[in-house]
Amino acid sequence: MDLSVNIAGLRLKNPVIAASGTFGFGREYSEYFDLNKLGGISVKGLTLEPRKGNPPPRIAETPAGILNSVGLQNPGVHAFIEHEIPFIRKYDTAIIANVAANSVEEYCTMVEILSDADIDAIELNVSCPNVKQGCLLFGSTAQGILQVTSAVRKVCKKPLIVKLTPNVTDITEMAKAAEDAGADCVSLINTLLGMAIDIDSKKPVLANITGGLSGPAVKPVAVRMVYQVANSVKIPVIGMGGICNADDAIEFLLAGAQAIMVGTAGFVNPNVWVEVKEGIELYMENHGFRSVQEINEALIV
Amino acid sequence: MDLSVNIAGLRLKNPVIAASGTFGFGREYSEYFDLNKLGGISVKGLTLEPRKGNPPPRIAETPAGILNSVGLQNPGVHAFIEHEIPFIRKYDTAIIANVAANSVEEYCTMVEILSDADIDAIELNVSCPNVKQGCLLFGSTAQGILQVTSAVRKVCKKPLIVKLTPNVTDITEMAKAAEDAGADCVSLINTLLGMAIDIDSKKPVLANITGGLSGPAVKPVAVRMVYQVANSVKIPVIGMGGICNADDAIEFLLAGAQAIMVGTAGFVNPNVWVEVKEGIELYMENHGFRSVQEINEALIV
Amino acid sequence: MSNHLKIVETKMLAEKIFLVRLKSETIAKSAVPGQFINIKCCDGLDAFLRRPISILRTDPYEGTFDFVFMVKGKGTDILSRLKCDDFIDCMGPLGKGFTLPVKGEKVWVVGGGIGIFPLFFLLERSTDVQKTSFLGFRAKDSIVLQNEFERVSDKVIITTDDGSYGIHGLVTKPFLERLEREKPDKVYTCGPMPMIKSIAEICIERGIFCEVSMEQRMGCGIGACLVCACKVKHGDDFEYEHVCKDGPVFPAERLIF
Amino acid sequence: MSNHLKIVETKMLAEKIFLVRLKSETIAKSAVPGQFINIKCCDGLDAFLRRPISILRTDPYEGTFDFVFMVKGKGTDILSRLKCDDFIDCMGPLGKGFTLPVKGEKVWVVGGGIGIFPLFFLLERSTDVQKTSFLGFRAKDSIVLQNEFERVSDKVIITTDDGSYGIHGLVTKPFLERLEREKPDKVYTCGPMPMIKSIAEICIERGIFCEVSMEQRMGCGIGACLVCACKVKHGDDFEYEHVCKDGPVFPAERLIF
Ligand SMILES: Cc1cc2nc3c(=O)[nH]c(=O)nc-3n(C[C@H](O)[C@H](O)[C@H](O)COP(=O)(O)OP(=O)(O)OC[C@H]3O[C@@H](n4cnc5c(N)ncnc54)[C@H](O)[C@@H]3O)c2cc1C
Ligand SMILES: Cc1cc2nc3c(=O)[nH]c(=O)nc-3n(C[C@H](O)[C@H](O)[C@H](O)COP(=O)(O)OP(=O)(O)OC[C@H]3O[C@@H](n4cnc5c(N)ncnc54)[C@H](O)[C@@H]3O)c2cc1C
Ligand SMILES: Cc1cc2nc3c(=O)[nH]c(=O)nc-3n(C[C@H](O)[C@H](O)[C@H](O)COP(=O)(O)O)c2cc1C
Ligand SMILES: Cc1cc2nc3c(=O)[nH]c(=O)nc-3n(C[C@H](O)[C@H](O)[C@H](O)COP(=O)(O)O)c2cc1C
Ligand code: FES
Ligand code: FES
Repeated sequence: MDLSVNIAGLRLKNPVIAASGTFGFGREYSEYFDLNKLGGISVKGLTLEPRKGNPPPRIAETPAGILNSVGLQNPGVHAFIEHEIPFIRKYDTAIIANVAANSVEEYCTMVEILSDADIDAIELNVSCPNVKQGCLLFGSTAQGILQVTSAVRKVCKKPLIVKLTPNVTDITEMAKAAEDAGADCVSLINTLLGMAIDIDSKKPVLANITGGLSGPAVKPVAVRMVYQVANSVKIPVIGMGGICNADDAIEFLLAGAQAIMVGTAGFVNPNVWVEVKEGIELYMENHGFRSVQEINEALIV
Repeated sequence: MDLSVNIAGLRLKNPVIAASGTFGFGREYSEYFDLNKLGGISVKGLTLEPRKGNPPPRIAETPAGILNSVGLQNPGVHAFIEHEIPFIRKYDTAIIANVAANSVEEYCTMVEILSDADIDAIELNVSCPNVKQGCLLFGSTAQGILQVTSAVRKVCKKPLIVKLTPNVTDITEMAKAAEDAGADCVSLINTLLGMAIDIDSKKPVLANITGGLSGPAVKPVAVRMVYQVANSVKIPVIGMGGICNADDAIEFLLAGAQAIMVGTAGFVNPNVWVEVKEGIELYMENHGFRSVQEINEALIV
Repeated sequence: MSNHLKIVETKMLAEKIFLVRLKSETIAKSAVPGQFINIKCCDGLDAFLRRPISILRTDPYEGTFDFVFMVKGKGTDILSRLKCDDFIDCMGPLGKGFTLPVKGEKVWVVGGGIGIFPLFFLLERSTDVQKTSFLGFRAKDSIVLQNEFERVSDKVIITTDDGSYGIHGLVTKPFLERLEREKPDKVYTCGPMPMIKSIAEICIERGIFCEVSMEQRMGCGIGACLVCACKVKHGDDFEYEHVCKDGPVFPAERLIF
Repeated sequence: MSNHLKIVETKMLAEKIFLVRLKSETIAKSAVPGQFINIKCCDGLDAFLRRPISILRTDPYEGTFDFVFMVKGKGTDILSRLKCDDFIDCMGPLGKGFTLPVKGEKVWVVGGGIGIFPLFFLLERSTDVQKTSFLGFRAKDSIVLQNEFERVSDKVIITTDDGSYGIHGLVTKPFLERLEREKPDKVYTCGPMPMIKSIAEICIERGIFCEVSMEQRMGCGIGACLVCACKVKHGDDFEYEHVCKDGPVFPAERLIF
């Protein structure tokens, strides 16, 4: 039985990756479990310059989910390279740099810088719903994705993942645009735009008014989008959205995702990544799957 | 304290409406509570000819929600007029005819027929995710909504509500298109397209593969969309999506919805519509609101 | 109606199979064999929808009724942890029951797994008839209510998939064998799809009255949401009726499997 | 670490206010005043995120620790139904605690509502210092732990919003009055935003050492998700630090309210 997956040049020892923005740069969770057990870590979304992020409250609990509006607080790409890569590199796990920017030029500058850094792949975040300009704008149209991805492709020396937003009419168009522009892989879904109101104070719970929905609530939407995308592009798909246990992860693998990311569930269960990995192993054993790819091909429709 | 609302010519004694497709034609729930307590009933989606609907299973449970793929099973508009209207009319509650069709002509034909029937408003369903053609196609683009709504407007003699799908990049564009085309009101959200997979049988749970997500899980997305739409059109908004109790309903009223619909929650609690109505009353009392409109204006952002 | 009913007894009958007795004058008095209740297994979101479960028997004098369930997923797992004096939120009795046999008839019931429970209620309510039960189980340790079925039947024939008890194989086997020798007036069946399908087909072929209790995933449980579709004949065509309201019991000859 | 800890005692202290004692050698030994635990109030989805609650005191000999909480919403409501011998899934101890006072110092703590609990732990661990507690409550019937505070303080001054006990009005009033007469070495505060803000401002103005324990909605509770932002000074600019990891205790002069 082989848990490893090969995603367009990126070899992961297993298909379980920590989702961007939920795992910092790995330091905190390294006190809870052995990061060597992870297929990879998609680090907190990086920008060229350090970013302060949005005012609090930045989180609201909703039925079976959460809204967040962190707004890409991060120390900037240079501090990441200097201070964070060396820490993560101590572990045998893939480093995926999640990149957000306001313009095509900025995306390219960042990808150029990161192409020379000691990382394993780049995840273009064209789908953050919590910053005022850029980012999500690119991700909301096929044209925008094509534009950013094509430009970045030219300067990118690492496997290039494009992370898609679910807040679109047709996710397959977005995936195809990424593929056409030369992406090696697409990852999805980022958060669904949502809002919660405190009826006592009569104010939105989030200072930013709206935020991104994640957690179990979004799983059916995510599984559907992964299924649609896996059936419309040839490049590999990384699936995520609401995975809380191995059963959830296997739904995504059956839907066609070659690897999966887990985020929000870790807030509740810091051991979730390990449990998902071990649960996938057990499922493969029980169902006679020898590779993750065999699961990808097993859906009966 | 006045619970009544006036939505573009449609007067509701209170803002609580049963959502289309979850309440049949009222007969079943009439054995559970007094339908006179409802502001209105949006009946099961009607088509010109009777429709069989999709094969079962048509429902899947997901975290804090359900997927359905009924596929507009209904007896057709004529049977509705003949057999169902007389039953509902025995109650003092507004009858909203929910209309789905495959072509602009068919929408118009149906609306013409219904304009002469004893109903109070027409809700154009341009957003059903569970039928292969038509319907959702119209609702997914501003152009489609404009086209159907303009045509229907010409023949419609009742207050005209356009029901919007959340499966779009920008819901405000859709609402504006409906407004521009002469809709009296928009209602939202219909279901989010989703999918669930049974990992033991390795098959989609729904025979139709995908289905529409409703229930508490979708509430944050629905509240956000209602908020956005209420801030971008002048016509009134009917809000729905995941309402399970009065607190949920009040979130929608604060977000700007003049009335609300409740669907899925009724499967679990057949008394939910009455509880929501009574809870809104209590909230108004406690917070000194004299009308629903005052709640609509109370959000502090 | 939806009501919070008090548990007056719970009992584990086999691994993962539990009997629950609830207090309810109304259901005890009004329920008929084949009907079901729709249960909210917990407050809150963990098992969001209600779960349909057949009524096993009623005790109109005590004002109680029983149901038996197998732990399958989240909802039934939560149910299995409830104890005496806890309350369960139930809607019911729901659905259309079996056509009861008339005096002197020869009645056969054919049940598999959790499908045997509504049949028990039918047998208990069928008096002055000759009753044979064909019951299929996975294995010896999953056999439940054998004594009870023996009490309400003239003969009970048990099969197990693995041969660990009774006849080895599917319940259709002894059913067919016996059909060679005698012909029942009414056959009632409930259980796994392949089983009910072949029983129904056999009966239709031989012109034997047969009613089938169907299962389908449900939403409202009362006929309003139309999700629990069941394909039935409609002239030369078909249509979808609904298990919760038009069923769960359907005449075999109406069903399209 | 995340652990399922056994409840060894629960007690209702006032309406909607409960004390829980949990068994945990690790937390009992390692926790310092100002730290908190992050609690999963139930399995499943009903209160999805963990809830942060301050540690009230530890008993290293018994290997137990206490927390007190007020029922506010879903999560704390579920917590309030738990009983002795039930288990609670806790992460902790988390966060940075207070700077303990040194021998001979004059210590004032100013707490409001649920903000008094971490201050109790601080007082209990502060020995050989002179301690005054200013505690603000809503009304007489919401006063909790008065005896305990009296035991660990030299003086306890209580205010109630409605005047039903102690001094009528906000806790800042007696605090200010006493400041006219004497100057503490260290002030610690926790409670509603307007209260901690004015205490912090008063202390900064007069150059008094002051630490504030902050509240913010949390996700991970350990510094990974960055949601629990707290605005602090950063040269001429500001930045967002994080209550769960950089706090919950912050020096008053760093905070931007
Ligand atoms: C009319 C009727 C009578 C029934 N009587 C009994 C009975 O007496 N004893 C018994 O043990 N079981 C009975 N069942 C089956 C029982 O409803 C399911 O086993 C149960 O709903 C599973 O719930 P869960 O939470 O354990 O499983 P999950 O898999 O967590 O359930 C998820 C969803 O699927 C639905 N579902 C799953 N399996 C079934 C099924 N086989 N039929 C219908 N819905 C399903 C659930 O209701 C729920 O909505 C009956 C079903 C029907 C339709
Ligand atoms: C460091 C810290 C220490 C705390 N110590 C205590 C204590 O000792 N005793 C006590 O009674 N309370 C304490 N609180 C507040 C406590 O966390 C909230 O009252 C509790 O989370 C409310 O949960 P709920 O499910 O009852 O309310 P809900 O309103 O249902 O909670 C919904 C969401 O909002 C969050 N939330 C709501 N109110 C607060 C709040 N005031 N602060 C942070 N998050 C909130 C919840 O954690 C949850 O994620 C502390 C908070 C923090 C940050
Ligand atoms: C607090 C928080 C912060 C996030 N920050 C980022 C980010 O910086 N970049 C990004 O691409 N996605 C970000 N996401 C989205 C997640 O990576 C993931 O796409 C989403 O949460 C769905 O997965 P989940 O349900 O497992 O969390 C963030 C999510 C959360 C909850
Ligand atoms: C079983 C089912 C059937 C539905 N059928 C229709 C329909 O025929 N027409 C329509 O406009 N909406 C239909 N809907 C959507 C609901 O009216 C509503 O928009 C959606 O369920 C969100 O509200 P809720 O979360 O309160 O159920 C259906 C929903 C469900 C669950
Ligand atoms: S479950 Fe709603 S119609 Fe049967
Ligand atoms: S709660 Fe995640 S960083 Fe503080």
